[in-house]
Amino acid sequence: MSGPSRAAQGGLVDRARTIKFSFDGQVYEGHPGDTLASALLANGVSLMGRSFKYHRPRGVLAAGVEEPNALVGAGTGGRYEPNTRASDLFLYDGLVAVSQNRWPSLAFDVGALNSLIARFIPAGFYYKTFIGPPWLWKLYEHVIRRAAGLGAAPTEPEVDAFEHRAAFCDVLVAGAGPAGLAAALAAARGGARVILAEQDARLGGSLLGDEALIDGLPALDWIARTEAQLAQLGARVLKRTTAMGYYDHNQLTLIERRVEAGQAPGASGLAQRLWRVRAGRVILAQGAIERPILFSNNDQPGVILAGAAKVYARRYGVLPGRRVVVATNNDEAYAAALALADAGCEIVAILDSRSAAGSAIVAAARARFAVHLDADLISAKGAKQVTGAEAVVAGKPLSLEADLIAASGGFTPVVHLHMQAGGTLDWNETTGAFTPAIARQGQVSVGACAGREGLSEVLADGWLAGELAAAAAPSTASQSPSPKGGGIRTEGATAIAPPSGEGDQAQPDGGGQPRAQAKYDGPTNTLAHWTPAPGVNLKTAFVDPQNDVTAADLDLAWREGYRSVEHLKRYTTLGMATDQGKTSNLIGLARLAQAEGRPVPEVGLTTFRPPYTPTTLAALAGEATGQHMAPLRRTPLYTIHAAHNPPWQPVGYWQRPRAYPRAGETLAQAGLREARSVRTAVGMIDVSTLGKFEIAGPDAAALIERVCATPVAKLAVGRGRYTVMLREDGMVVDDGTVWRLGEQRYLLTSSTGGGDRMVGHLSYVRKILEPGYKVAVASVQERWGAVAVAGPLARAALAGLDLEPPAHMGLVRGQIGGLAVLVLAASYSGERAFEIYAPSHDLPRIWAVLQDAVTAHGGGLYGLEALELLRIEKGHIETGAEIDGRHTPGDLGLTKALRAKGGFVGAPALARPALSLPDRQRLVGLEAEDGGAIPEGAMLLSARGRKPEGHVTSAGRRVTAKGDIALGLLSAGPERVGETLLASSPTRGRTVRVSVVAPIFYDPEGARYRD
Amino acid sequence: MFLIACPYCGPRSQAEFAYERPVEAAAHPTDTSEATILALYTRTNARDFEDELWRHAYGCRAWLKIRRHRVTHEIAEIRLIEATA
Amino acid sequence: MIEALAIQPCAPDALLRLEQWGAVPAALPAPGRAADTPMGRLIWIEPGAWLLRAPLGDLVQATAQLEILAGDDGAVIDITGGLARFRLTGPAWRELLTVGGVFDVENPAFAPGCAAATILHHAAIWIDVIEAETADVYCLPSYAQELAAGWARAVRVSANRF
Amino acid sequence: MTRYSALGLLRGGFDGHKSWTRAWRAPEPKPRYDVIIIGGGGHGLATAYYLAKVHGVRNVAVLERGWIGGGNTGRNTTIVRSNYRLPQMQDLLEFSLKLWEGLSQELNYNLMFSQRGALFLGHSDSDMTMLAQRGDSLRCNGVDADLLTREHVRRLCPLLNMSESARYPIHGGLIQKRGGTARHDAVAWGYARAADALGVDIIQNCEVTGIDMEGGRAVGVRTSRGAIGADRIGICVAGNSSLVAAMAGLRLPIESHMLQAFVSEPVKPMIDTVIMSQSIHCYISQSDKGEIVLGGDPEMYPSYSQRGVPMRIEEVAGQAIGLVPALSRLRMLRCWSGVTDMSFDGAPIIGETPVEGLYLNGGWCYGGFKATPGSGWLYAHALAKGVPHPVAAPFNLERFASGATIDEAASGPLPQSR
Ligand SMILES: Cc1cc2nc3c(=O)[nH]c(=O)nc-3n(C[C@H](O)[C@H](O)[C@H](O)COP(=O)(O)OP(=O)(O)OC[C@H]3O[C@@H](n4cnc5c(N)ncnc54)[C@H](O)[C@@H]3O)c2cc1C
Ligand SMILES: NC(=O)c1ccc[n+]([C@@H]2O[C@H](COP(=O)([O-])OP(=O)(O)OC[C@H]3O[C@@H](n4cnc5c(N)ncnc54)[C@H](O)[C@@H]3O)[C@@H](O)[C@H]2O)c1
Ligand SMILES: Cc1cc2nc3c(=O)[nH]c(=O)nc-3n(C[C@H](O)[C@H](O)[C@H](O)COP(=O)(O)O)c2cc1C
Ligand SMILES: [Zn+2]
Repeated sequence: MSGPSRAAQGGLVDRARTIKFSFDGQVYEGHPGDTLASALLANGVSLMGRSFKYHRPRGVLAAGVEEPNALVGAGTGGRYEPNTRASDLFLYDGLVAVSQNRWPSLAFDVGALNSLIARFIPAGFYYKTFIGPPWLWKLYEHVIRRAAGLGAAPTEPEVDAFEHRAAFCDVLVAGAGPAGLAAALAAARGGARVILAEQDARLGGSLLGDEALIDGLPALDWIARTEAQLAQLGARVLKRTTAMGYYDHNQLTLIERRVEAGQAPGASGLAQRLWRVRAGRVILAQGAIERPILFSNNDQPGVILAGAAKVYARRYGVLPGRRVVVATNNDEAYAAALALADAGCEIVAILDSRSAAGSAIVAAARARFAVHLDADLISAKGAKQVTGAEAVVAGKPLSLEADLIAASGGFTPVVHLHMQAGGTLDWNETTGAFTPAIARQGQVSVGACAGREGLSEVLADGWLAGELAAAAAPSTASQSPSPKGGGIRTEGATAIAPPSGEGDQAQPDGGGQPRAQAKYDGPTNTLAHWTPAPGVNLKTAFVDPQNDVTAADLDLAWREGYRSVEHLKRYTTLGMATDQGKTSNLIGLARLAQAEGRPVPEVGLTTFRPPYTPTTLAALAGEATGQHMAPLRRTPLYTIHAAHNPPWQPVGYWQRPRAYPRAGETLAQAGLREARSVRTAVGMIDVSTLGKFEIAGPDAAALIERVCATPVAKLAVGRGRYTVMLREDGMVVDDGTVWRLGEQRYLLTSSTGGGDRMVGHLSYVRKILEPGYKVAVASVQERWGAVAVAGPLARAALAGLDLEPPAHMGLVRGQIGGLAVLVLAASYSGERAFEIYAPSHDLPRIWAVLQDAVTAHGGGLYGLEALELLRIEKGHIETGAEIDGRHTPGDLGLTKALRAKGGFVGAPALARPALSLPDRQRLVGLEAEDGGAIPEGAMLLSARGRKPEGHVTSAGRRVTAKGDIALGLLSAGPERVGETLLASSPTRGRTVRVSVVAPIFYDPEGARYRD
Repeated sequence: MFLIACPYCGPRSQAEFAYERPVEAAAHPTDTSEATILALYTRTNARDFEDELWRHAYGCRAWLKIRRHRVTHEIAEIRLIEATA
Repeated sequence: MIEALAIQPCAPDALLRLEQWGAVPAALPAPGRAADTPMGRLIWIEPGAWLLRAPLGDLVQATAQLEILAGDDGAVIDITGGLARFRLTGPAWRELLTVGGVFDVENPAFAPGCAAATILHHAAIWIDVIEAETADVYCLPSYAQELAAGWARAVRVSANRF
Repeated sequence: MTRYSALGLLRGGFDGHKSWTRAWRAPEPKPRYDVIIIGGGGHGLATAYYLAKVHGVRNVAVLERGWIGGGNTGRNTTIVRSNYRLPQMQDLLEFSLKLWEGLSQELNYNLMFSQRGALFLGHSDSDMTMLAQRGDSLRCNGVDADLLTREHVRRLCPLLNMSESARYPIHGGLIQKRGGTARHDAVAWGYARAADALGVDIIQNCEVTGIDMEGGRAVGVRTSRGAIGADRIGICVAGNSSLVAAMAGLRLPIESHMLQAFVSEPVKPMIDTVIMSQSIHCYISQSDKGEIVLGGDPEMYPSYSQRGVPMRIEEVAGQAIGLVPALSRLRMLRCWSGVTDMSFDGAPIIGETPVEGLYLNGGWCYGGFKATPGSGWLYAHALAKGVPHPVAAPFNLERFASGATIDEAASGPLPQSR
């Protein structure tokens, strides 16, 4: 094609305004309403892309989302989107588009050399060569990876916003062609909460390229009126919104594009929105997709689908060619020919593969053009652009000159969503179409996607389905049918009276079912026909053009035994490109069926999978990415800590300060200083994140004894004790304390992680295992903020606050700064210590009071580093380190703490023999023999063998004395006290000699906090 | 995502629920070791309906016994575990 | 925008959890409902469990009253400090809660006097519909800042709507 | 078997590739075999191959319900590595990894085994300690592992979000350089072709519907294509393990869960290694064709459905963008799912069952692709000799009752907590 080709008039583009855009650096003009493809065609650009493997030149084949060839990179920087279909990219001012998979330029592409060696690299060639050791493959792979891929990879981070929305409706309609519009209108009229989603920027679907009257109105006016009526009825009409996935229980995901690929959104910054819709009933009105025809060089720029050619002419006012050969097996392409002729094209010939065709539209075309029946296209002539066509008419060759071949091989109803929803299909051998049969989620397909043809029938179909759906859907929404094993036949809902009897008047007020008055309103009379005519070169007859899959490739795969449709797909990559075979799958399938000598439905279809069209990861992620990919949980003291800008430790979603380093101090130095101040004076730490549960009622103790492995019942009011919790398989998962707050009231604490885990576990024990218990349980993890004050001066520090601190493992209620608190005396550090609990909103004020008191006694704040040093020295085990989910109470030296009678979760499983084998890894202390820090996580090796016999679970140093110490889990550990081992960390290049000692390094008698 | 009709809260998204375990996998801490191991470590795992325990973890926190098909995900029955209201 | 929606963090409340394991006293709201009572706002939160919100100063009194109500077949647990509350005012509050949510908050049946728990932006929330254009949302205090940030973002992004 | 080579392709260029023969035959089932393998996934096919190749047992049939490689073998994220935490798992997967290293040549089929490195990211000092511990354990056990600094990681994958204020900042990583990916389909086809050449019958569209027992011994199977007798029968059906075992009256410590994966549209190279994370549940790699391959956690509830669930995918997308921000505008092209055989300690079961003559290979959870060659080898050993290979010995079925579980994730018996 040469020269600009905007038709003199017509089309739905806004000719009054021009938009500038660039393609491969060259600036062009187009109009609002254009797609990139229509604008490029209008500018005389027909070469738009290169194929994946052979780098063959390609133009645009389609006018919608099914486009396999014309893929471009759209936008720049953080908005750059590779592989964007030029036919599905509406023009905007400043659009920067680049072609792909070519070097150095689209017109001259070195990669096209591949097409010279195409004969040597058929389907699956890579499985047969480059066979060597892995290092050799790595070299090949380097080259292959660069040759593969389509668009250039993006490199920049996101700049725009994305969000998720929940929506509920009685009736969801996917697709707003005549069928979808009629269905939505009927459903809304029926009082249903309706959502109508249309992937296009305009409502109307095929009406946008057709000439028709509906209810006496030109189609466009009817569309506008319907849109207004829908709005009035409260329906939610979402344009540029694709129903991408149909999931269980009538959940659908819609992707709404607020701006085009690469386009900057307005002030809101919102680029795309994902709608999570739950629908009572779903009506699918997705239309049908036209199929190409197999002939030699059918991938040349200038070969286009007939329906697409019509859309370019009618909707965009663009002539995709001047001299057109139309090839078809149906009547619909005649409408394209007429439209193209009306727009100013010369119709060189219509080649119809059928032997007979006699409908009104065929007759009309015959009156104007050369129409050949029994005619098959053999090849497209030209390089980079069609210059003509070779055909056979009734056995005789015919050579035609043309710059456009508009081909139609019939129509494939879009059954994607129906199939995603678990539906089944029927096969129509004549038209070569699968149509929806059994629906498993009550979904109904209407219009062309149900195989309906002719506008009247399509409108009637949609209307009735809408009416029925509104009647069937429960009025309160969010109520959808469970998928049924059996399913229902969709005909049940849509088997309808054929449209328009004589007396059936259109209702111009739009109050009832819309009626069409179209010039040609009948079936397409498609006669499917799959075999390429004799003379077609199968090696250039492309079935799946994007992935360069030819008819010959399919034949080769079949010969090699890849005969299951799934093997054929994977071996040849048929249907695996970015268009997912929307135009090609059925053609490939039919070829396989022929080779197998079986009917098409018997060879079967490959699986329809979401998304219907490719969906940005950004839209999927919505707001939950970057900083928000996981929430950050803040303690009541978060802002106070943050003011110190401390290094943070993530603990689940929480963040806790590791230390409060002073200027010039390393983290380790700060940790040691803070720990020393606890050992020598007093320190305070935020322990708000600990899990806490209040359990009240006559059976409170009994419930705790199910959950905890230690005795509880005899605990006196006002006292607490240490406890451990097991998993059902007998492994220790957590430890904590139990406090008796009142006669029938307890407080149970756990590790931070336990705070969440125990919610479900306690609930399980309470509701499932012991439903008869009279007991109330509440997580008070966040009710109570908590601060631990520890050190030899802790009592003194608190005493100054009008508080009588309790004895060790005692608890009292009191006040600090006039605010009520609960004070528990428990020591994790090995020093005398108190945990001060207060309602979370009071904690900042209490913290301030405590900080004054602690500072006055020569102490300060401490963080998790100091806490680690202190607890390791004291030999306290910790969840996540020693308590690693693989060790029993026996392994951790806790046997004596258990209730001998059992009856707690985990007790029965503990009886398994392997859990008491003597060589199990058990808790030990480790002391560096020659000084030098023991690497945490290092393997413990003995002179006996090379295999690790255990590992270092946590490592530190003595806080006030010298010496590096650690805790570890060691095979038969306690029996090996005195032995020397190596703590070896090959990844860190460090090995330390350690001796095995008892797992406690400080004050084994507990003299520091006993009263 | 299923839609689970909580007897208290009405139909709600599965995102609010925690799947807990099949009913057959619940063992009591006073059960024998053998019974516990069978409950914990063997399953029917049928391609069919099975009874399961779910918790409305982000809703009313109730435990539900749900009879659900392991292929179609059809929910045939939802029952409350406890009877209080 | 402001008229359409105001998001207000609330001062601390006295919060009490009432749990009944036996017969349920008639005075308590039915499942999914909330009501103003002389003790304060009572919200059904779980089968057999209610949340009482009262002014912080009324804590002691409210506890005593609720304990009487509970009788021998129930217990009261003070959870003051355990939840943060936001007051959403304006016609757009429902739409705000559809962003990142999974609950049919736009359903007209979810009317004043209704309450529901759900999940939003990874956080557990409890919604109490006070009036047509007013709702309270409770969440764990540790999530409050994140939730507020999510709302601020939603308001910015959907500025044309709220 | 026509040998595959570049020369062969060259010749094919001139004869229209007419001389390539079937990669494997389509035989009718014989009345009996020495060994029947139920399940034509990678594991089943590899088992048959090693039975014929290593043990000379060639009267073997692989019975596949549908098309070979159509189970999890054909739907996994293709990550191959041996850097597990527990020594038993390390031994098993290292045994397998060594086999991968010569496999393309051995099978004369390009499996595109790409040792591009398998990288775990650490997001905090404690993550790094965990990674070091895993690395130390591996190195002491003779498996390669290298701890990487932040800077190293940045060089390896420049598109990672290296911001210190990221929600999950990257502190460093642990890499197994010998880890990587392989072409999933090629593994099934390569084993099938090689096994077929050694005389193994690969029988597709042949569903096993029953197991025939005689005196407590399994003696044959019922199939959609008739009854077939066998001396030994090996179950190798991944997500369907419970169903086939039930045909012999067995209840297994296995539950079937759905696991999804998805690919983006293909782009030019952007990620050159396999990225996994210590704290985030998503893994990322780029196939040779250019798609970004992404996966996450399995669904919590048991299911045999291979339909998808949107929320998990949305979560994985968010995390992937969090790690590699430039992925944001790539588009998901296709999303699918498989039915994984979740065992109750996270480790597989390889070997005898309480039913004489019946063997089990299953419970691979979401990680059995990497084990394909090793699993086949070890299972073949058990089927040929009747006793387990030492590497497979810990993976016996009794371990759940004895307590000798191999709990890689330390999360206990409920599969959904893994
Ligand atoms: C999404 C996803 C991602 C994964 N990612 C990874 C990864 O990155 N790395 C990794 O190592 N692993 C991964 N895995 C796990 C891995 O795919 C599997 O563990 C492995 O492929 C299992 O191979 P298989 O041969 O045992 O099973 P399959 O390949 O599932 O083969 C079993 C076969 O048995 C057949 N069968 C079943 N029932 C019958 C019957 N009654 N009669 C006859 N035939 C029957 C099935 O049709 C099937 O073909 C992933 C899995 C999934 C689902
Ligand atoms: N059945 C046939 O083979 C055939 C052939 C040619 C023409 N026609 C004519 O086409 C018309 C058919 O009308 P119709 O309404 O059934 O189809 P249509 O093609 O007019 O409308 C379908 C609409 O659905 C939209 N859509 C598709 N998938 C979508 C998704 N996942 N999410 C959102 N939107 C989606 C499309 O963009 C389109 O606007 C009739 O006039 C008929 O005569 C039919
Ligand atoms: C590693 C890998 C890469 C894949 N790449 C593609 C691809 O590029 N295009 C495509 O359509 N499907 C791709 N798939 C998905 C398959 O098409 C298919 O969905 C998958 O094998 C599961 O089968 P099913 O969808 O038929 O159930 C890929 C699958 C895997 C495992
Ligand atoms: Zn509920």
